[in-house]
Amino acid sequence: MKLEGVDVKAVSKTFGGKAGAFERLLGRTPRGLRAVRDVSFSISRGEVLGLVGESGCGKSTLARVIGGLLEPTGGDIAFRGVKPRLQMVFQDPFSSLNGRWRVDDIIAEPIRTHRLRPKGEVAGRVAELLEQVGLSPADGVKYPQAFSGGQRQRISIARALAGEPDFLILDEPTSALDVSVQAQILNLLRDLQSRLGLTSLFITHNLSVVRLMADRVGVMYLGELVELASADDIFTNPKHPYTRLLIDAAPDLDPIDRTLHPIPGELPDPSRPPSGCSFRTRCPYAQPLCAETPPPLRWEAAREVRCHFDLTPKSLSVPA
Amino acid sequence: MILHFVERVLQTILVLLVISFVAFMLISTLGDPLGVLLPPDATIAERNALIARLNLDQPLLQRFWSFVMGILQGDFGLSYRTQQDVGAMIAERLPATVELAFVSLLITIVLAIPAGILCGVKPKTLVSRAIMLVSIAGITLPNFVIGILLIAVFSVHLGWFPSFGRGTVVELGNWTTGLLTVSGWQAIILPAFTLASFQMTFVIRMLRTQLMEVGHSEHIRFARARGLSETRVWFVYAIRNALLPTVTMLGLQLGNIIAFSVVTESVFAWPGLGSLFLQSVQSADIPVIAIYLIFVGAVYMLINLAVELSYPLIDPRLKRRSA
Amino acid sequence: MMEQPLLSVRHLSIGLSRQGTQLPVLNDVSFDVAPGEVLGVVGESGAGKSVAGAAIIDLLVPPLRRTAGEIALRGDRLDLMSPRQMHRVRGKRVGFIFQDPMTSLNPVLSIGKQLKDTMRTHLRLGSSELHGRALDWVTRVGLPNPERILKAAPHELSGGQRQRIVIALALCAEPEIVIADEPTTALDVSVQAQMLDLMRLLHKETGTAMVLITHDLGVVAKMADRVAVFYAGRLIEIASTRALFQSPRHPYTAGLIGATPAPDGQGGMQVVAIPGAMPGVDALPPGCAFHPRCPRAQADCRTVVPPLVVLGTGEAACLHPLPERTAA
Amino acid sequence: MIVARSLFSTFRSAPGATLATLAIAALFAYAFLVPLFTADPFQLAGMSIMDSFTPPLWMDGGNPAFPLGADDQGRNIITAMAYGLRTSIVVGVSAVLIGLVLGGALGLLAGFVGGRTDAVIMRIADVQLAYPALLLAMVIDGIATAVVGRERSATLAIAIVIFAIGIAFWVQFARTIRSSVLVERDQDYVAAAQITGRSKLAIVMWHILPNVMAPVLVIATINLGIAIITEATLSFLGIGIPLTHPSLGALIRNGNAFLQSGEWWISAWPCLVLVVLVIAVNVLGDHLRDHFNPKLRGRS
Repeated sequence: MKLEGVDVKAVSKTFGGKAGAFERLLGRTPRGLRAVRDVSFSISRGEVLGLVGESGCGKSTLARVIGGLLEPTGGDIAFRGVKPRLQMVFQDPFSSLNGRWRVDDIIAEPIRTHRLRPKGEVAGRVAELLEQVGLSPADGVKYPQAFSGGQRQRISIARALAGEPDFLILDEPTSALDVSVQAQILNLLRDLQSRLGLTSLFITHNLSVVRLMADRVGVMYLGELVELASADDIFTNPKHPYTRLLIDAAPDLDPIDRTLHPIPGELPDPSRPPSGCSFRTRCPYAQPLCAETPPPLRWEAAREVRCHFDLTPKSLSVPA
Repeated sequence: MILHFVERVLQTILVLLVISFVAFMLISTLGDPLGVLLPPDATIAERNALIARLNLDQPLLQRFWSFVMGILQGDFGLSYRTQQDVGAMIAERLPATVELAFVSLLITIVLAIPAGILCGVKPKTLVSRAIMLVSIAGITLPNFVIGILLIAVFSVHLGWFPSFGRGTVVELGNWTTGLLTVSGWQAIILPAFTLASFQMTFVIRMLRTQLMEVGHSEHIRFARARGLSETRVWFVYAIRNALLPTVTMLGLQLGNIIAFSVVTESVFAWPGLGSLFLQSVQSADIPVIAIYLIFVGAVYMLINLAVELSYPLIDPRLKRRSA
Repeated sequence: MMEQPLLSVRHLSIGLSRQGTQLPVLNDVSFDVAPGEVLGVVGESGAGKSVAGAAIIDLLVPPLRRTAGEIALRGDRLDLMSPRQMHRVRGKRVGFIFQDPMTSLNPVLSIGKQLKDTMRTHLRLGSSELHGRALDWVTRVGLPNPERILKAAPHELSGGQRQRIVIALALCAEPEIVIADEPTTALDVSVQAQMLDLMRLLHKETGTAMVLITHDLGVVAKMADRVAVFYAGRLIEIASTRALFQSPRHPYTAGLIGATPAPDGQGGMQVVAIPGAMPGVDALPPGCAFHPRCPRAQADCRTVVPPLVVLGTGEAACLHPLPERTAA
Repeated sequence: MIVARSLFSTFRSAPGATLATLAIAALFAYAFLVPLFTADPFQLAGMSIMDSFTPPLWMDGGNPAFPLGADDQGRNIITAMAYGLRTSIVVGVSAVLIGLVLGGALGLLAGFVGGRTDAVIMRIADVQLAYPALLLAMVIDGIATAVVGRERSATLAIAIVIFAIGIAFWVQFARTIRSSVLVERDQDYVAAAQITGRSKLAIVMWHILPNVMAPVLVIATINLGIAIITEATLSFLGIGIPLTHPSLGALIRNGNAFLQSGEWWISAWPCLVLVVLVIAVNVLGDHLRDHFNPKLRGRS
């Protein structure tokens, strides 16, 4: 049996919000921080789903909920087919490897835990994995401290592959790296993806990276999924104002057209989101309706948008 | 803010009640007060009077209640050793200890704060290195060894200061002070220095570490990059950030300081609370030990509460913690 | 070609003393900044771009130390100045914008105090004038309700608001040049664009020259007039922004541009990785520091350190530079 | 283990720490080897009143049999100090072990269980800080006297002192272990092990504990110094360990009586040994702390 897909169903995650003894006495409840609010999507077998958003949008929290590291406060995660083996690659190349373990033991841990290979073959498998991620089998006897950030991410990837995962979560795997090293890791991941056909969730704040890596892309804002569509659709024909503005806000490498497209305002306090649509405080197209009613998630042709209105190229140029 | 204040005060009261209960249990389970306090030929009436005085005829919780109420009204019970009122014994000893603590704090503020700032601002100078070297002694030498050394040098060898007692004291109502006579000041110098040695070392090292850390912080680099003078950078921009943790940590060391006052008072035969406590320990005078426990706990809790509640005045970050 | 430069850096070298040896963090770097110009300085972490900026106003933190070089601001030699003279240059003639708005403001002092202290140090102003200017600056950096902001402590402001204050602090004494060290790196994309917009606006208003240090090629593409590229402690290419992006001459510059994910023109995305990693200062290879990663490397690259030479409109330090690509 | 190996290599660049380690080793050897070859000077056989107050060898009236002199009972100071040092070390090490076991258990509990358990344990720790080892040991001694009387066997007396000092140490161990558990627990390598499907127990044993050991070692070393000082202070104050099994503190107290009359050597030598031991332990502790401090070591 193989993993057929992953269904994220109405997942919410709130931090805090429990009253202490003294507060209970006074009948007060502190506001919780609603990091993830009612997010649903599915990932089918062999697909890479990208999640993109700025810091504080809840994407990493969601990754940890899906990975089972955090309990959701609402909703659930269903894996179709089998109970899958999960693996995860993290952002910080330093804290993600135990500095007291040798590299070969780090990579062998998932193999040993799941008894994926007979004892005698573990060393050979580790050497194979090291080569697969572009390191030398001789590196196995070293400790993580001996490696640079990029090499450490390669070790993390080798560890993840060692677990022969049905589902791989990549949480900002290149955000801590320099551009030239980031490119190496992205190419390595793309190569592994096409060879192994992994089902994976790729989380990043970098739109270009997600466009490079993902088949479909979800855009998150203030804990909510505001748009979900194929990577091409998201970038060539965004339907949610935030998606549109976010794509334009990142400066490209064109030195001739030097226009900057900042998104006005700042992220609201996630513990007190605005009424109605959470993006309305920064949205150039906001209408009175947006403050009154939270927009429902609308489906249209393999795309989901959380907006009251249709964003057309026309409405872009002439804000209502 | 006010909610936070009330919560912390209530917490402190609760903790002090728990400490009092432990102390009360010590008194009520250890020793035989009637056997100790009554003369062998006591009459039944005397015996009953004492039982009533000590509330021995009441249930446990009620006795605890009377115990707490008694403390709040200044009735601390009777000492097994001297059969005196513990409150009176403490009142007699309190001035000596308070003055010792006051002078040693004065020494710490006058000497250790400038020294700590110097060591933090200019850590590489000869003076700073010398101060740090001497301060190792303050950490590693036991308090009583420092006392013995000071006595050996300044009273046995040089004969400048007496090695024991408070000198001539003056009565001011219920308070006796040695700070109004020359011999009183002579007598307090050595013990105050002995007691201060720990705090001074602590303050110097903490201030130095904190200042060096703050000195490397981005906001201090930024202040320099804006051309602010070194004086302003250190004394306006750095020192507030460094003092707060120093004072906090010193507050948490209060227990140690009190413990060292017992040692110091013993070495210099200083007639304060510490030596009273030591005598009580040696003669297993449980009521005095118990009251001293409560006293130490109360002083520790209240001073640390005061330090904590005054944070927002120094550091605006903490103003809205509770909001 | 250029009138009298505002800032002139010549043969600047910076060493890191470690266990008695000097490691070259920056090696023989020279560049000029013209009045009103924005010079972008790019490179990966450890390339030496930030220490070069700090060295200009003597802000290096030991064990880093300037080992050689001349720095002149309108002909005044900053490298020869006493600490006292330097204090009158910092803030007043050279402003500095720090990277992380969360750590670069003093947490226990109000915004107003920090702003007024800085102006009082450099400008002769009465206290009401000082207050007026402080309000003015808060408004100029785009913050609403300036009276309230002046009274606020840094923690009461958001990251973006704090970075605006950092910019105000750097500019409030009206310096001739501003050094901005990764001013947008700690910010989110949406706020980053706001900050760049603000810096561009203030640059237009004041005419202040700027050295913009960043690892983000997109930021220099939008902001800089000219770009200097650093690699392993050396300046390896400097050219006008347009020339640099359209026709990079040094293979590393070309590699850096190729490694940045960007649309490939056919609706797809691609990145071309540079193999290997930048060597640390303790393991510099002989010859050109880039040769182990360079697709164009030849035998002489392993032995000869290439000097910076004029190539077309710019300069590059490469023995076998890429041919000039004519603009489309 | 990697800790031991890299630690050893740093000694070369830290002569102070090397010297301190050598001093500690020498003092331990002295304390445990000398008693194997000498009669107990605190039994009648070990004293000789005839030789009382013999000054050190190089002074007038010195005697080669007593290189550092003899005390008021004619005990050889070299031998007496070895016995005293042995008691001090035994008390110090045992007290630290008690603190470590108690504090370790409570710290792990607080760190892993969290919630109300954590709040209660840490609240008690806060209060306990008001009563440091010295004060608590004095109180416990007073209570012990009230329960079993001032006359008690030497073994019981030593046990009480060890317990009294050790019980005060749990706070620092518990706080250190709790905070490092909280730090390590949130590291991504733990998340990676969790997602791989390792059991909670395995993660604690193989991932977290090895990373928590470093700060614990530092605290243990620093507390050993505090324990030895505390015991010496107690003995100096005349509470705790009886003179039949003297520690360094008791020897100093004994000699202190003769300081004014000029027989300085009776208290000075044990003072010196105590100070050297405590300084050596502290220097070693400082070195360990610097070595393990991630801020100072950097990541590269």
